[in-house]
Amino acid sequence: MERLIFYILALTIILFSVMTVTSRNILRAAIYLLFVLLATAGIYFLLNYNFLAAVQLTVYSGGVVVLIVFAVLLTAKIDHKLEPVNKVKSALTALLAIIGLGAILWAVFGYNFTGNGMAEGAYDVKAIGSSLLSYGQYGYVLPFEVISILLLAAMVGAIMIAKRYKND
Amino acid sequence: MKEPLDLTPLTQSIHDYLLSYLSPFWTTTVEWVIIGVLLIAFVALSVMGLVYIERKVAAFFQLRLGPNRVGKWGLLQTLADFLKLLMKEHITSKNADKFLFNLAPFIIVIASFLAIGAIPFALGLQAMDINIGLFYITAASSIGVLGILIGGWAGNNKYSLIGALRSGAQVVSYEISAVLSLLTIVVLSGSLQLSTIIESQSDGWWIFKGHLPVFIAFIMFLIAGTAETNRGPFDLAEAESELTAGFHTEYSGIKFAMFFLAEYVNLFIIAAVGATVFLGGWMPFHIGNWAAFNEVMNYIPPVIWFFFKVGFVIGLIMWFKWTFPRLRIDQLLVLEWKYLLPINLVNLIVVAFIAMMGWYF
Amino acid sequence: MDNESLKAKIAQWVPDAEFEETGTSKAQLLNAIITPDKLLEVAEKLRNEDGMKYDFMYCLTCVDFPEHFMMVYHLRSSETWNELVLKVKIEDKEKPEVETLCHIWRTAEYHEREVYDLFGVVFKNHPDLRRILLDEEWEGYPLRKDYADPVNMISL
Amino acid sequence: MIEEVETKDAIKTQEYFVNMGPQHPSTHGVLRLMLELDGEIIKKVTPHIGYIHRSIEKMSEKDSYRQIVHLTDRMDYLSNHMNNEAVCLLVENALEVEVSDRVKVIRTIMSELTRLSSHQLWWGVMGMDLGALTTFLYAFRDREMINDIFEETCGARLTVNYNVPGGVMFDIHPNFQQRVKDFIKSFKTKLPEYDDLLSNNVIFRQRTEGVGILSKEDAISYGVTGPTGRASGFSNDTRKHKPYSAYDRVEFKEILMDKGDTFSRYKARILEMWESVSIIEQLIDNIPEGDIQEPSVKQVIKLPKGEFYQSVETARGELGVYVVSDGQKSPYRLKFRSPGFSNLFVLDHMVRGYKIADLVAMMSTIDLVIPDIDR
Repeated sequence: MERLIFYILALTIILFSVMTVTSRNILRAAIYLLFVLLATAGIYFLLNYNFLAAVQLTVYSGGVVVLIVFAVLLTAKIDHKLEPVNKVKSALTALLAIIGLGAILWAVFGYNFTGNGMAEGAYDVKAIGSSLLSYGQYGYVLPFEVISILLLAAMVGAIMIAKRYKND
Repeated sequence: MKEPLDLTPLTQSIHDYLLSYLSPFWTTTVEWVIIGVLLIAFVALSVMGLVYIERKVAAFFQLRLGPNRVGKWGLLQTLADFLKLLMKEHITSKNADKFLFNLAPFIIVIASFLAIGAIPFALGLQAMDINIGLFYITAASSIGVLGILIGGWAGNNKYSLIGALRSGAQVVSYEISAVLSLLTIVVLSGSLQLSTIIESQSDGWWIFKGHLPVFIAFIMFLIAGTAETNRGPFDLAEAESELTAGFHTEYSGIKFAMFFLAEYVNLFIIAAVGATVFLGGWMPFHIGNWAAFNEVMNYIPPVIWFFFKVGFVIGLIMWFKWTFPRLRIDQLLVLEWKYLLPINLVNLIVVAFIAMMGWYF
Repeated sequence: MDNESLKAKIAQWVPDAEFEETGTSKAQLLNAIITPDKLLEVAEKLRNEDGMKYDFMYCLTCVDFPEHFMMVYHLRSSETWNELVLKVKIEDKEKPEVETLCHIWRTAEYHEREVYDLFGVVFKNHPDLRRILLDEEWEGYPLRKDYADPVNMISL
Repeated sequence: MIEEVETKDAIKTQEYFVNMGPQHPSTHGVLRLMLELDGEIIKKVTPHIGYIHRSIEKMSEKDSYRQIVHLTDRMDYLSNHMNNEAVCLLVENALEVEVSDRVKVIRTIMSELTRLSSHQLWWGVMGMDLGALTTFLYAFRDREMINDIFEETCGARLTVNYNVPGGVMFDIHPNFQQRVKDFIKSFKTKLPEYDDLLSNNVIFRQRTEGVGILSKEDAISYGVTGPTGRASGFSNDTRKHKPYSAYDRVEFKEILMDKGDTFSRYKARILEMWESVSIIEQLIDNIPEGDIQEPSVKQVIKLPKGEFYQSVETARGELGVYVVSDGQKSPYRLKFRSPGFSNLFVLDHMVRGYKIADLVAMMSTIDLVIPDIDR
């Protein structure tokens, strides 16, 4: 059963990934990307990583894709099509992608994965929360804070850029 | 003391019965089909009921009678309307992006169906009780806005586009407030699992136990929830006096009905989450140590309690819609970013402090 | 300002102006008839001169007489509620032309468009002289007395 | 359709056009507004009218004066009675006929009832335009009573045709006084309800206060009359300045506001309803006896040679009738100076820089009736 669902999800991801990069309509590409992200969330659910799956849904599907779509709505017209990529370029890109895929597969199959002894099953949100904010060993408080400041800086920067153009 | 009616044995027995005849693979499949059919039937029925109630409520506010011709007291009016919508022509305008135009209603409906799966209707009557239930519901319903966005864009109509942009700005902003107000209860009950949150209210609902901050959070949740479902006074995405019908101007027939369906499902979800988190879900109403009174309350089945509370919240939201004028888009965003969000953040800190000190009942 | 002194004042600006009184015996309106070339000058003075301040143009229309077009401007002072009818006689029936007054009274812009639409009077320097009620493709000017529409008109 | 405008900071923004109407819920008829938008902000509004133009002025050149009265009902159908009155007053003045006091008082009461019913409809629609759907039915509840009174006395509810040159068509129905008094009594309790539901609502105040300001100078220059102009402080009430019918014998205030924003225009109409109620109250108990039609007015009316102008105050502003007569049974030229026509074109001036939602609010406070504009 789980195997079947995995294959369905995997196939969806592969199919829509290809469609995302080949579609000439930018909003459709964004929607294909949404399907890829949704299927990824499905795989997380399958692995019982519920928290990660919900984060995937909120941040990527509900956040990033919405922002992309929003930006497209503000800028693109409905009959707007992206220029087709010339053949040499697409062949080169395909070649690079295949090399990359080969490298990843080689690395994955070449590494001998061993279980880390942690229990299978749902992870407690509490544990995630406390390790995110703990400053002991394996605590993530420093990266957490650094990323917060980075995001804040990005936000302030965005506001400043928007403001300056408005005042001119 | 009488225990609340537990439906777990019922579902367990169905599971055991199926397992005795079928392999585990097919058992799971059959159970999925059963749950899917039940949910769809429930949603279809409850939406029809909600539309009928909405019409009657509107009629009550507007000194009218409301539907009263089709069926007894007009009960079949919504069914008749649904059949009418079902048989209408599908019109897709020539310059529309047909794929996305047809996809949009499905996205919005699927998003709301995903969310309804985690709603606890009664003790043991819940399609999935995952450990991050509340987070999951907000995550699933956050996809719905995409349906509005691409639906408004793909119709190639300027009213739709304006409506979609308004809706996008609105839903994305108000989601923050909705989640923050729910977080107050997560802090108090210490869990995201809906069954645990309900369990934590067995000695009193959070709205009574949590003092003023939780009450404020409840009000915030109602405002943000109304805004998230695009209902009046926050119905800027539709705004029929400005944008004719906003993002679904170009839709007709069953595709329009799906937007309609999703609106009411979302309304139900918002009300159900509010009832579960703040008003104790299926927990009966108890008063301190009035044993006899509490005993009587226990005799009312949990399902009834749940729907009673959901109905209460829905009634409040309908009351807003039929009395208030609509806000303007800049006022809407100012309300969220300058008022609701700061109040919510401060409120969350206050609640966290209360939870730390254990100052709740 | 009573009608006599008003008449004297206008006669001072435009010596060849004609005057008549219209209306009923109870409500007399002074009419001042001038030629198109004097219109702008008189209108500006009527609008701005102290003691007159005809700042409210409450009606603007045209009448198609057999020999000429008559532009009729009803003016009123919003303070004293004095009224005056300013008329412009357009002798040229083939190519009626008159200066626009829309920068003096803003409301004139649309009333002039209506007159252009229905009478074919061209207003010089008008910012946006288009038909207002009828189609852009409409032929003829319906409120002229010689207008005939054999298809749609029911003559009594 | 889409025009690309190069802005100086090299970000390309697109200004785009949206056609609002001729079929649109808030243009209240077949008005077409061409909006030039930058996002939600309105750069320019171009009204296109004429969709319901019925050439009433041309038809009048063929009709007798008694017939013309009936056409005027169809112009501003919400101020039907005042429109009739304008033509009748013009004919009576031109013939130098004095109607009886009874007719004068009846006409005044009917005019004020019409004004009330028009303002009620406006109030309901105003709420609806701002998204408060309930107001519409509240307004219709009260308007129904006025319509019933009209139906009983005039035989029609909307196009009443009650005035004829030289008087009114029938005497008032025996129930008339009682029913009007009943209506006034109930309406005086309903008017504060209007305030509770809409005027004092926070959202409504936010939407209307300080929005769409029209200065007094602009109001005069654009010829904006009626409550719309009076909200800007432009004193233009024909009932006060050139009293006709029985307006010279009643006490009432001319509602003047100084702000000129959307809320002032709203408030001006609400206060005007109170004034109308007071006028009716002063007159309803003492309707003098007298002829309801002046016998000296003949069936076929021929106006003396000359030019005549008569204005009345409709619910929307000053309605003027300008007649050039050559002594025949129909006018040589007849022009209606309709209040809506002048009021509509101030919209572009008011709305620039505001948002679409504000446009809808402003349009409601101008209180447009499209047949009045197109004629």
